[in-house]
Amino acid sequence: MADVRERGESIAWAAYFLGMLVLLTAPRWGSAYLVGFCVELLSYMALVTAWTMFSGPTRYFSLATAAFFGIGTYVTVYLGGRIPVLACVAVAAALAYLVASVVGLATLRLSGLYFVMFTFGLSEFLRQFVLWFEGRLFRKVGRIVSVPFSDLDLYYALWGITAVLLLSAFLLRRSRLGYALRAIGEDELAAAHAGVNVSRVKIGVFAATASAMAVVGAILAPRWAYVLPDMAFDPTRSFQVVLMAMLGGIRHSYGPLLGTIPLLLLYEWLYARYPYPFMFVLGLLLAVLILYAPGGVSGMMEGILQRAEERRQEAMRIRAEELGHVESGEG
Amino acid sequence: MLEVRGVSRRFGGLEALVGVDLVAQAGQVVAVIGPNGSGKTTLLNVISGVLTPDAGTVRWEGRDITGWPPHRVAHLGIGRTFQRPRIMETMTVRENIGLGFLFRARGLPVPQAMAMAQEVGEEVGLGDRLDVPAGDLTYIDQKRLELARALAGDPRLLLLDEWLAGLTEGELQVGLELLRRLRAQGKAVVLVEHVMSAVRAIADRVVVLHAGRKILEGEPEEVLKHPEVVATYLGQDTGC
Amino acid sequence: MLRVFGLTVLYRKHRALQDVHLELHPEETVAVIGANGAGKSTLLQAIAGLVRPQPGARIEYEGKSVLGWSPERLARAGVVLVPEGRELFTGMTVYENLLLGAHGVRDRSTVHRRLEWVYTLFPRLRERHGQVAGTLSGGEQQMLAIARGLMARPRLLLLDEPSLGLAPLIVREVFQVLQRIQAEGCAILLAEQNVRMSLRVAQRGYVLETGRVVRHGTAAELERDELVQRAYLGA
Amino acid sequence: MAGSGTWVAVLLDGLILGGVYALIALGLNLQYAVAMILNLAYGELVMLGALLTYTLYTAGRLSPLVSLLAVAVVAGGVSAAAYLAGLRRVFRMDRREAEVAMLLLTFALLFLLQSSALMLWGAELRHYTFWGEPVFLLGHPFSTNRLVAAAGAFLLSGALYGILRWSSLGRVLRGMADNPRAAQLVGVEVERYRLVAFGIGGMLAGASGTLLSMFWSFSPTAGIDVTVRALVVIVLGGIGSVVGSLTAGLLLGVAESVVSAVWDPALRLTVNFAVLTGILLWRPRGLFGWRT
Repeated sequence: MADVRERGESIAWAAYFLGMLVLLTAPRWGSAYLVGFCVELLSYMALVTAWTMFSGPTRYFSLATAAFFGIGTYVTVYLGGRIPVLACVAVAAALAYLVASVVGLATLRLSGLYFVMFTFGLSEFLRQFVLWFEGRLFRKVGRIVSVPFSDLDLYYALWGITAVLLLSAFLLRRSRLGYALRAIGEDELAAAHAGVNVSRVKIGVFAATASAMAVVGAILAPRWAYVLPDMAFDPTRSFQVVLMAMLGGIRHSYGPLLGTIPLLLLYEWLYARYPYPFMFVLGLLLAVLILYAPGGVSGMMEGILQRAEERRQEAMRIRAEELGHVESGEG
Repeated sequence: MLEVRGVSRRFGGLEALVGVDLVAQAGQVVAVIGPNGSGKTTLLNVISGVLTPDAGTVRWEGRDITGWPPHRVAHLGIGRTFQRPRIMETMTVRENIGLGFLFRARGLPVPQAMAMAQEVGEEVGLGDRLDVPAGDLTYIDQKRLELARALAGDPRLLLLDEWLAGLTEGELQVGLELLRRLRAQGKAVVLVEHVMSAVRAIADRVVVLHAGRKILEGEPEEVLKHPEVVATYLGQDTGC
Repeated sequence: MLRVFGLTVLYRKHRALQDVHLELHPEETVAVIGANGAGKSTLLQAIAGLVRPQPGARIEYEGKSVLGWSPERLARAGVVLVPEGRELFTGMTVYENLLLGAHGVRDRSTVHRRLEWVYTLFPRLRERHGQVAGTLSGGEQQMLAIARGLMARPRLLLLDEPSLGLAPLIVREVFQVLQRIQAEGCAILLAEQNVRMSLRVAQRGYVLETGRVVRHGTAAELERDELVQRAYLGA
Repeated sequence: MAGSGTWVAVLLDGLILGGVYALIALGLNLQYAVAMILNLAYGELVMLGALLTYTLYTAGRLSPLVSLLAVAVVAGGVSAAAYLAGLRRVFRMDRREAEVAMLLLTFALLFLLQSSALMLWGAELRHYTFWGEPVFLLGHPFSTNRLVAAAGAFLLSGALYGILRWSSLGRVLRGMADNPRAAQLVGVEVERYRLVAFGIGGMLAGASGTLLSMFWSFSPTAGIDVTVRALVVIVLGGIGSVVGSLTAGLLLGVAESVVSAVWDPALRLTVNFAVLTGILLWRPRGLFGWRT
C-alpha cells in the first residue's frame, strides 16, 4: 500500500516543479492579465506552502498568515524608498521572526487552543496598531508605495521565494526536522522522550514560516498603488490560506497546493462581482470540508487510488489461484 | 547508576509520592510493584522529566537531573515506555523506531537512522512488519515498538511501565528473554509491573509501593512472601 | 437482575475482554477479582455504557437489553458506576457533588432524605460538606464518590477499585459501608484487587485473568482456591 | 490630564465599559466551559445583535431596551442552529482532531455570519442616538445610554452569576464544566445541556450587542475586534472561571479607558494584547483558574 502513496506523491511534486518552470516563463508570453493572475497564484502558493510546513504536521493551526503578510507589506511601505529592496525583504523577515517567536513563547508551551486564539487576534491587533501609528505619524492613514522595483523584478523575486518554499517543503518531508514536526503532531510527550526539543522546534519552525510570509508581503507591496492597514492585514487572507490547505488536504505534503488553483480561479471569477455571497460560499465550503472530507481532495484521491490498487491485487490473486489450480491439475 | 532520594509529589489533596527512595545499578533489573494508585507511574514521570517533584532529588550517573525536561533526560541515555503505548500511528514501524536514532544525543542522518531501525526491529520481533503503519499493530506489538524506539536511543537506563502486562505465557517468556539480554548488555532497568511471575523470574531487587510510600525493598523471594506485601495485594482481613 | 453473555471488548486490536459471561441476582454482591490489567475495569465500563463491546454480546438488566445505552440513560435507570479514579467534581463542594448525584430527582424532600441517609453512612462527609472536593484526602474522596453514586438510589451499583490507594484502616470503613448498602436492597458488582476484603463482602465472585473468566464460585470456594492465590502472586 | 476629578471620570468610564466586556466574556466563557466550544464567531453574534437592534430602532421605532429580549432570542437561535448543524459532530471525533475541527468550524461560522451581515446591512459604519442626554454622576457627565448599557450589563451578568451559583440548572452547567465525564455518570444528558449552554451563550452575545449598539458605532466587520477582546478577558480571568471573567472584564475596561484618556483611543486593543501577551508569558493559566 505504501508504494501507492509514494507514487502519488512523486507524481504530484514533479507536476508542481514543472508548473513552476512554466510560471517562470509566463511574463514572456502571457498577457498582462495572465501575468497578474500568475502573481496572485505564486503569492498564494507561497503562503499556503509556508503555512502547511508548520501547521500541517504539528496540527497547530495558525490564523495569523494575514498578520505576517501585513508586517512584510508595511516594511516595504515605510522603508521601500530609503533602503534597497533586498534589505526591505530581510528586515521584514527578521521582524516577523521576532513577532512570531514572542507569539510562540507565549502560547506554544500551552495547549493548541491558546495558540489558535492568539494568532486569531494578532492580525486585528496589528491592523489597529498600524492604524494608530499612521494616524499619529503622518496625520492620515494610507500610504502611496513608491519603490524602485519594476513589475518584472517583483515577479521574479516572488517566483524565487515560492520556489525556495516549495523546495524546502519537498525536502522537509523526509528530513530530520520533518520527522520531528510529525512526531510532535502525533504525540508531543513521546516525541520529547525520543529526544526532540519540542518547544524549540515548534517556535523555530513557526517563526521561520512566519518570516517567509512576511517576505511575500514585502515583495508584493509595490503592487498596491495605495495601501491601507485593512488591506494589508485583511483577515480573509488567513481564512483563504487555511481553506486552500484544507481543500487540498493537509495529510499529504503535496495536498495543500491542490486547493490553491481552484479556489483562486473561483476568487478571480466571482469575488469581483459578488464579494459577500462568495465569502458565504467559502465559509460553507470550509465547514463542509472539516465535517465530511477532512482529508481534502488529496485524501479522496488517495482513497480512490488505494481502492484501485486493492482491486488490482485482488484480481492478480484470483488469476494466480486459477493458474495454480491448472498446474496442480496437470501435475 | 540511578539514585532517587526522598522524592515527594502531591496533586491537590492526594499524596501521590511521599519520600520515596530508589537505586538502580547498571546491569540490574529493579521491579517496582504495588496495587493500583500506589504512585508507580508518578515515580517514572518524575524520573523521566514529565513531572517535577515537590521534594527530593533524582541523580543519574552522578549528575543531579531533578526537574530536567524529558528531551534532555532522554539525551543522557534514559529510555521510557508508557502504560498505554504512545506511538506515531501514521508513521511506519521503521519510522517510529528511526525517531530514536534521529533524536538521540548523537542523532544519525535520516537514511542511516531508518536503516539501523531494521536491526532493532528484529530484536523486538517486529522485523517482518517494518513498513506497516504503526496504527495497524496490536496492543502488544505497539508495546514492543515503543521499546524498540527507546532502544534506538542507545539508553543505559530503561523505565518500563507495565511492559509485560497482558502477554500470553509464550509471549511472556520471549519478553523476559529480551530483558535478560538487555541486562547482560549492562543496561539498568526499572520495571513497573503487576505480572508477579515475571517479577519473580527476572527482578534482581523488588521495591514495594503502597499509597505513595515505599513500604519494603529486597530480594524477590523474600519480598513476595512478606506478610505486609501479601496483605497489600490480597488485602488484610482486618475484620468487617 | 443483570445478565451478561459473550462480552468481548477490543482495545487497539487486543482482546481486553474475551467472551465473558456473568450473572447478578437482586440484592446480591458479586466480586470481580483479578490482577491489574486482567480486564476488571473494562468489564464495568462496558456494562455502564462507556465502552462499546464487540457485536454478539448481550447485556440484560432487569430483563431488558441495555446494550448500546448511554451512561447517562443507564444511570437514570438505576445502574450507577463509581469509576476507577473516582471522577469527582473536584472544583465543587462535597454538598454540590452529592446534589448532582441526585440529578433528575425533582422532589426536594426526596433529595434531602437521601442526603441524610448518605451522611449517616459517611459521617465524615457531613463534617466536610462545605469543603471543595479536590482538597479532600484520598479516603474521603473515595467515600464521596460512593456517596454520590448512592444519591441516585441505584438498584445496581458498579464499584471500580474502591480501595485504590487507600490505607488499610479506611479500606475497612469503606467495605463496612458496602455491607450496609447491600442490606438496604442494592445489588453491587465490585471490581477489586483487594481479594480478601472483597470476598469477605461478596456472596459470589468471578476471577478474571487476561480478559477471560477463569473461575467462578461462591466467596468461600474462591477463598480456598489456589488459582486465586496464583493469579495474584504467581505462587 | 491630571486633576482628581478627571481620574474619577476615567475610572467610572472604565467600569462602564468593563461591565459590558464582562458580559461579553461571560457568554463566550459559558459556551467554552460548558459546551466545550471556543466560538471564534462570537463577535459576529454580538454584531448581529447590534445590527438587529439598529434596524428595529431606526425602522421599527422599537427602543433597544424593548427589543433586547427579541434580539437575544434570535442570536441564541442562530447559535443553537449552528451547534446542531455542525458543531455537534465535533464530539464524535477523536480528541485531537476535535479541538482543531471545533476552532476551524467556528472560524468558518465567522465568515458565514459576517458575509450574511454584509449582504443584509452593507459595510458602512452604523450609529443611532438613543437617550444621548448627559446624566451627572459624582459631578461628571455621562450619556444616559452608556449608563443604561452598563446597568443592563451588570444586571445580566449578575443574573447569570446568580443562576450559575444558586439554581440547579447552574449547578449542572458548572458540573459539566468541571468534569464532563462525571456529569455523564450522574445521569446528565450532556448532549442536551451542551446545546442549552451554547444557546444561552448566544443569547448573551445578542444582548451584549444591543447594549453596545446604544453607545458604539459598529459595522458587520467589527465582530473580530469584539471576539479578540472577549478572548483576552477569559484568558486573563482564567478560562472557565465566571468570577475571573467578571473581574478581568472590569480590569480591562478600566485599563482601556485610562489608555484612551492618556494616549489615544485607537490604542485600546493594543493594551488588551499587550496585557494578554504579558499574562501568558508570566502565568500561562490566567489569574483565577485554569481549565484546558
